[in-house]
Amino acid sequence: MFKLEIIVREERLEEVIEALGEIGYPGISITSIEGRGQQKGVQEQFRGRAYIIPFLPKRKIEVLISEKDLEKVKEAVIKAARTGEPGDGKIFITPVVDVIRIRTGETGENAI
Amino acid sequence: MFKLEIIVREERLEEVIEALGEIGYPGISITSIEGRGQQKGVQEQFRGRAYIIPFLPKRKIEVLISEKDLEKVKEAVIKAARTGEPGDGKIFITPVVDVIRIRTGETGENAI
Amino acid sequence: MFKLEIIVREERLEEVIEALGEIGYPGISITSIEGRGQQKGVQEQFRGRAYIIPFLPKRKIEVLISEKDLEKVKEAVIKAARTGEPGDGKIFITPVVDVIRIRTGETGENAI
Amino acid sequence: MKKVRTFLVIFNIFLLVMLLFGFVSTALAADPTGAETLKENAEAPVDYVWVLVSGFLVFFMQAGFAMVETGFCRAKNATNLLSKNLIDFVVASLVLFAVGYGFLKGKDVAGFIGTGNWFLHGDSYDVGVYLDFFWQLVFCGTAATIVSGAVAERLKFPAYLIYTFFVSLLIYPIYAHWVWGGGWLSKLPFGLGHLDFAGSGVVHTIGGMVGLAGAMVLGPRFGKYGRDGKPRPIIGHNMALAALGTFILWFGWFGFNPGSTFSAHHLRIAVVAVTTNLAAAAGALTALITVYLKTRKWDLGMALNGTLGGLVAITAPAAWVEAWAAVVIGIIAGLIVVAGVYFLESRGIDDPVGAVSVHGFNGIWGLLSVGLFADGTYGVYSIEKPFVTGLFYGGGLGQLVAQLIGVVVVVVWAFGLGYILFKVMDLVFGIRVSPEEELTGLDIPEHGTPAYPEFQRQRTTLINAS
Amino acid sequence: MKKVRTFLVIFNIFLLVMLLFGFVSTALAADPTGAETLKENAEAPVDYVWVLVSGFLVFFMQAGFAMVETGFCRAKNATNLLSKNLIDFVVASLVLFAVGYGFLKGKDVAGFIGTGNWFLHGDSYDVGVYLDFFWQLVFCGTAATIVSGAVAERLKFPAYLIYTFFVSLLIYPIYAHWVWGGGWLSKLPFGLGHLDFAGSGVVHTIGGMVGLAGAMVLGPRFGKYGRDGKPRPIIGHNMALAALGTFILWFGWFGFNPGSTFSAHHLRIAVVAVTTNLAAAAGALTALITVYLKTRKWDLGMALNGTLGGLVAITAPAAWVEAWAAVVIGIIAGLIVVAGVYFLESRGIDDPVGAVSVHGFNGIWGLLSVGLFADGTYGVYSIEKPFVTGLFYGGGLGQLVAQLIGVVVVVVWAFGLGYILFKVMDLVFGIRVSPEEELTGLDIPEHGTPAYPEFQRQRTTLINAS
Amino acid sequence: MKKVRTFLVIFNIFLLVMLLFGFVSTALAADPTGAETLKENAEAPVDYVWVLVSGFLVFFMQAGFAMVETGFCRAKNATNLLSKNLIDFVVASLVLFAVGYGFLKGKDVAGFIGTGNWFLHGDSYDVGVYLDFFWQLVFCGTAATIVSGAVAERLKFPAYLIYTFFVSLLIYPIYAHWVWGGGWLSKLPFGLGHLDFAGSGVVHTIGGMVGLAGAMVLGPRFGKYGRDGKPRPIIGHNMALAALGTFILWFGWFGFNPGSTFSAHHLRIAVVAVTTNLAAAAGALTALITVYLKTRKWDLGMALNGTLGGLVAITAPAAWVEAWAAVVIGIIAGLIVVAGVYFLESRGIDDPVGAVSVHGFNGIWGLLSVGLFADGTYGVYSIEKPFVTGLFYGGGLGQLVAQLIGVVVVVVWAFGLGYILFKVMDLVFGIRVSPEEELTGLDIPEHGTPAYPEFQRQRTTLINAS
Ligand SMILES: Nc1ncnc2c1ncn2[C@@H]1O[C@H](COP(=O)(O)OP(=O)(O)O)[C@@H](O)[C@H]1O
Ligand SMILES: Nc1ncnc2c1ncn2[C@@H]1O[C@H](COP(=O)(O)OP(=O)(O)O)[C@@H](O)[C@H]1O
Ligand SMILES: Nc1ncnc2c1ncn2[C@@H]1O[C@H](COP(=O)(O)OP(=O)(O)O)[C@@H](O)[C@H]1O
Repeated sequence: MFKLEIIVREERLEEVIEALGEIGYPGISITSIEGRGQQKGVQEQFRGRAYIIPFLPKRKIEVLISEKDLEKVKEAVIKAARTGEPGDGKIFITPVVDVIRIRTGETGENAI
Repeated sequence: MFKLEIIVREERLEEVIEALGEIGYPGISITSIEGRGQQKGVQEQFRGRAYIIPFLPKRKIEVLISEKDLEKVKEAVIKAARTGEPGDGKIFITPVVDVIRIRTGETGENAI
Repeated sequence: MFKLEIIVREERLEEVIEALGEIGYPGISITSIEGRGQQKGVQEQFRGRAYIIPFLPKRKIEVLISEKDLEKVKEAVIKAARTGEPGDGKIFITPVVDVIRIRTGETGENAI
Repeated sequence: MKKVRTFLVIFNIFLLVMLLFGFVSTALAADPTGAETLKENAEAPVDYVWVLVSGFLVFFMQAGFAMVETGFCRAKNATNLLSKNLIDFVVASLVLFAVGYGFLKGKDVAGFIGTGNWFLHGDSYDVGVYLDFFWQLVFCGTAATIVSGAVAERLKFPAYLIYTFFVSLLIYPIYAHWVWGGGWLSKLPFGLGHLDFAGSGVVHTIGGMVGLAGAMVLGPRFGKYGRDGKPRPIIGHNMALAALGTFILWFGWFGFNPGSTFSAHHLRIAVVAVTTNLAAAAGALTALITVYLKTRKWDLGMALNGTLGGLVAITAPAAWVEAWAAVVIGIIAGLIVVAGVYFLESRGIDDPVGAVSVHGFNGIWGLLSVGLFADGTYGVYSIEKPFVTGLFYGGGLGQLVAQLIGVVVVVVWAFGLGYILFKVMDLVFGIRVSPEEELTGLDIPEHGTPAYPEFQRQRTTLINAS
Repeated sequence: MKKVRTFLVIFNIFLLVMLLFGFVSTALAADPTGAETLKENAEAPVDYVWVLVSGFLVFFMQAGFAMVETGFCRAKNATNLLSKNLIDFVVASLVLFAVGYGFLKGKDVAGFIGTGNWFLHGDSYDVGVYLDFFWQLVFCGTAATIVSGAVAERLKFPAYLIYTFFVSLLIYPIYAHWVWGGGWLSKLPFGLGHLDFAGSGVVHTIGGMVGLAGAMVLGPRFGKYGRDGKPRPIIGHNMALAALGTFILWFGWFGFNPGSTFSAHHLRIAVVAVTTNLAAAAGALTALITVYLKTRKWDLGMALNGTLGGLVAITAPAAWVEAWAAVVIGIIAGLIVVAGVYFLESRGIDDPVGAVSVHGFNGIWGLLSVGLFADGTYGVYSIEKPFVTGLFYGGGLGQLVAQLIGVVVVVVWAFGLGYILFKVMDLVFGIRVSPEEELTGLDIPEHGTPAYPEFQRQRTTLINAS
Repeated sequence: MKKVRTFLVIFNIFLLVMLLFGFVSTALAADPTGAETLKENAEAPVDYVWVLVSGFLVFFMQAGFAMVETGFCRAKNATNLLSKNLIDFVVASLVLFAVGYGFLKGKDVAGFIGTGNWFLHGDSYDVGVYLDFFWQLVFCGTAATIVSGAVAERLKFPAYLIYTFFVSLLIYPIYAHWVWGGGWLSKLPFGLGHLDFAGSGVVHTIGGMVGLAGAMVLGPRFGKYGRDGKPRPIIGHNMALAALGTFILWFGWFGFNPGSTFSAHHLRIAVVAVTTNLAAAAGALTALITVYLKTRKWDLGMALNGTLGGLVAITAPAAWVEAWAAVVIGIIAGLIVVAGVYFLESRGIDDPVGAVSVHGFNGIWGLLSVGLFADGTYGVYSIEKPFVTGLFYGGGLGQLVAQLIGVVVVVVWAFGLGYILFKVMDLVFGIRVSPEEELTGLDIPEHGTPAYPEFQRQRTTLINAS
């Protein structure tokens, strides 16, 4: 089992969610984050004076997947999230020891 | 050492926090997330037209625990969070290499 | 590769971000969280009645680093974040299996 | 659901009757054009302007109530509070127009109720009657809207609809008839009869007491009392709205009180404006300082309540007292608000915005203060004698007794009928939303519409933390 | 960019001309002091007070529009909406002062346009002219601001600047001249000529129809229609602002309608206040109930639209009908709003705040209702005969025909010129922001300033979820 | 803490004195009923209505200031700003009532100060006096509230309480006596004496200059200047509140300026309404365009400041100039606001909402403009000669000199006393919150109450990012 942390542009969130749903992972968690990679920030202005917001709002999708689906998921996500411009985001793959579905107490693959 | 990511209903958050406190884990971090599992979304309406919000607000508790306490914590959390209806949430257990308490520089079990 | 989750005071966030940037890690993700460790909460009041907010707003920085930079990063973060008072925060170090840069498809160290 | 449909059917019949009724007669014994009235009284225009502009300001208080109540409650119930604050004025407008105004100002029957003026039609189609109706309406609307604060965050919307129907059909108009419509209270053989210049009793005590009844029938909100039974604050989500609302109310009160002379020819309106303002200021400062002494915090929420408390208290005496007396009345009002809020909380009564203390308790204090501070410089809506004189100015106990009787009557009437109304509704269809709906907030289950879909974010509070 | 500079150059020349012009003459044939006017009409002060205070209330409607439109759109476009709602009144003020008022109220030329009064200078420097200008201005400002709602969340700011320039220079003043400036529509040989008491047509239909044109030229917002072509709601970010704005508009309408007698000596103002209020209430309740019957939710947003629809509809007939008729007019207005919103949506026209249904469609209904319900108790801004009488009161079809002609004219004029204006601008420089800017929201790309830098948080909605 | 207690003791003694004083005399030489006054002047009602309604509008500006200042600052200080904006009017009400009004309008002593009218008691218990008091009060309250913007986000609440005490006891009333109370400035032997129609100087320059003093004693907010010493913007949290507040202020200004004739019999009020409005519009557009030319963004915040700058500038000349002159005055006001904001920032002075530029600098410009543009069509609050005439209308330099003297005096008086006041308080107990409190925001440490417990969410900004 892996946990994927998928950081995407706000405007691609929907496509990524749909892609995940189509390959069997509708169950996800989404967090609003701010981030910075190679994409540059935004210039704003208040009462005549400009300033830079160095971080951009991004969305992080967390999804638990079976090891066997890793490649399929990676491909689907990249396809849905990529624009080719800086700021497309990243996928972090982290190991998960176990998962429990609270409602039933099921664990492991059954609980994904 | 494990990090538990506990996703719970908003209305059960308090019970879970208290349960964790009682078994020796008052130190936690809480994030507001949106999520979808088998629970369905909510119908809303604006100026006469209905729409579905597919994701529900959930809370994620992150807590670092000693390996020896894993079973105890799992049980306590499940007891506090379970309603038996879809949407009760999940627990992800991930390995942690090390932890540092910034104030003192302590590491490992002492820093939990 | 490690993922560091660095929980810091709101007022130290900037210093920590700058410290990370200086040692070669400008790319980060930031989440707003609430947390409780040994630092106590805040007393507030509404229409004459006081109450305690047991959790304080904290910021979590997530940053992916090379294993070789671990010590350097730890030191830099501790230096930037420490005040010596309760509430300085924690660093969790978790293993990462792989990372993918969505824009290019690069993986591993190249994608950090 | 079925009850709602019944309600709709009734509503439609009501509209139909109104329509039919409307077409019957076009014989006009009255003066709809206003030409006759002007000929008789060439000075009328300035009075019309004064009363209308004051009435517009009173109308605007609807926005003030909406903002204060919404600001003092949680974001998840904001749409619900806004809806209630809109619809109570809407229903009051239609019901008072159709029937309520007849009960209030129609031909007096035995000092108890008025009759006539139905649908403002026929003989009532007259500029003077329309002017008076407009004035009565904005007051009735104010009384109705006060209740929404006391029953906030748990009363079902349809129950609120029905409540507004009855308050503007019966509870308000009949009591207002007793005081302002030539009814028995205005003719009490003490002092100059029971007096309530701009409605500390008629509007505010009515609203506050019906609200108290509603809050008691409903019981406290989930989470208001901890497992240990101790009260917990439930924190308002938007102090900017609460403060804005208070400023709007203060602004509107300059229509409410000075406008109640119903004549610009009473230059006493200048005194009324000053007393109104000073009582508000004194109430605000007193509440702020009192809570500061207790908690060492400068509590904005209570200062806003104190402002409103001062305004409510001065509403009955505004035209009959001088400046310093207004300050004293305001100071006591500020203390009453603070004490009232703590008292109700300690008795297990959950009044989310302080409506009962502000309007109910201070309405009573305002009525009594007439009997104490009236200084014999203004009559019964008249600049001619007899002038109203209270205890401190050698007027003896007469006026105070008349005020006391009025207090007892208004409390019994409003609390009694309010309690019966909410209790009957509760027995018939249950007036409280389900626990799940209360937890989620009323906005989505009842209205479908979250008030702030892009802002909301929960902050974790532990109800049972010390 | 270059176009903007051109605009600025023009603006500066305009100011310069104004300046030069200003210094030329100081010979005063008129009465700038007001002493003469007062001598001639000792009763004038109360009329001046009435018109000015009413005008102030109408001005305040700018705040109402700003709040309603901002509340009904998304947070990422709030600064843009606020800016547009500010700047339209600003531009209208300056353009109407310089030239537009001359077209509106200057010496009539062939029933088509006025001439004179430029820059309120020379002979126009007179208290009576200034009073009239102020009144016309607040109305023109209202017409201009209505459009911002229909074109919200996608129209470029400079395009809006130019639009406001032309609407207050030509579209509004010339049509207003036809109805209120002694132009041809007011002299139609049917009934008493085309009548529009306070501007259902002149103000609201103009605004609504230009808005419709704008919305059609722009096309719907990104995401308004799913891949399946079905309409999707785009959810307003702040119901508290929307409700506050509606209350402010309602409040301001008490200036808009009653003030339109332009005289406090018409005691009929009391009737106008009542009819205005009842139509608002009836519109609100009808919209609320209609949507409830369809969706089983008490829909606040539509109830607010219904309130405004009732107000728009009663604006033309307010002085000519009695209370029950106002209720009927309001009920129908409520139905029109609801039907209009669904209809436009189904036709692929995206009107983010419902401006076309509220102002455009109900403006038309208001004009027609004069021909039906006018009951012969008030004249053409006069308490003397001839009185206005509609079909239901034995006035025959004359007035209704005059109203119908006006409806056709206002729709063709406003929609036609509006369409040309937006289309030409679109061809010249493109009036819609880029897709990226629309996604980000207009606030940062156009203004640099996020409206709520500390609150914003997206909630995930899937456009193509069922 | 101890100082606060001292303050409270003083406050209570003050109330006690007031009370005792209140009971002493009931002999009434004056006309509290208003019957005499009406007999003497049958035309009085319309003037009373005009002054009162205008005064209500001025009162409502308190809400406007509260919204603008809160919107332009950060969410973590919102409760504090709202509290200050409430309490300054509260304290001004009580202090002016007790003593300040005596200094302002009591019997003149050597042209320097007034005496009498204490507690509005005895001879002051008169409808005319109460009317005048109400009017003076709403103006004093405005002056007081301006300062809160300049000292925002760092001044301790108790220090603000004490400041409001002194500003409404001494700084405002004595200077106002000089100009409006028959004091020496009004009797300068140049032109018709120093003239300030509605208070560009008396209200706005006073407020702006005391604010400047406060901002200078306090120093800039933490984070306002980067490590490199360059100014950084600190971003307002809510543009909707800021825009709403500006609309409310604009609305209120229609009371502020036209009402300052203190008579509806001066039909010149129509001209005042028009000049007020045009200056606001010109100020807004100028500020918008100026910043656009510099940054290529349509800057709403600065446009709002520009609107207010135009309003402040026209306040002194409003009754003495014609429409085109108002436009010119407004354009220059817009430029002054923009330049002022950049200038102060560059000098290390941190004025969070632009209060000094808007009120201080434009107050000065307004005073001077009387000496330039007054066109000889209105007298000194009179429609009879002598009329006020400025340089451009052949009035010579006299009036301009009188204006210049007034400018010097008001700046020295307000800045001087303001500086002393804040400096002494700072030395005695420290007027600035601790750095930790400033970082957390003042809401929780000083008031206990977060303004938006459910919305707040920090966005990461790096102060030292380029
Ligand atoms: N080293 C890192 N650690 C944690 N998060 C990162 C890191 N690098 C990038 N991110 C996250 O990924 C988001 C997208 O980064 P992006 O600008 O697309 O990087 P790149 O240009 O490398 O593709 C950033 O906004 C940030 O949230
Ligand atoms: N595969 C998954 N990956 C990540 N998060 C998940 C996954 N499945 C569920 N979740 C999270 O858990 C929450 C609760 O899920 P729930 O509806 O209770 O699932 P179930 O019906 O399987 O118990 C969801 O709202 C979501 O935040
Ligand atoms: N065991 C834990 N698990 C998860 N998060 C923790 C834990 N302990 C502390 N934290 C997080 O770290 C933050 C800082 O903790 P702090 O009060 O500084 O702890 P300490 O006093 O041990 O240094 C907390 O607000 C919380 O967000």
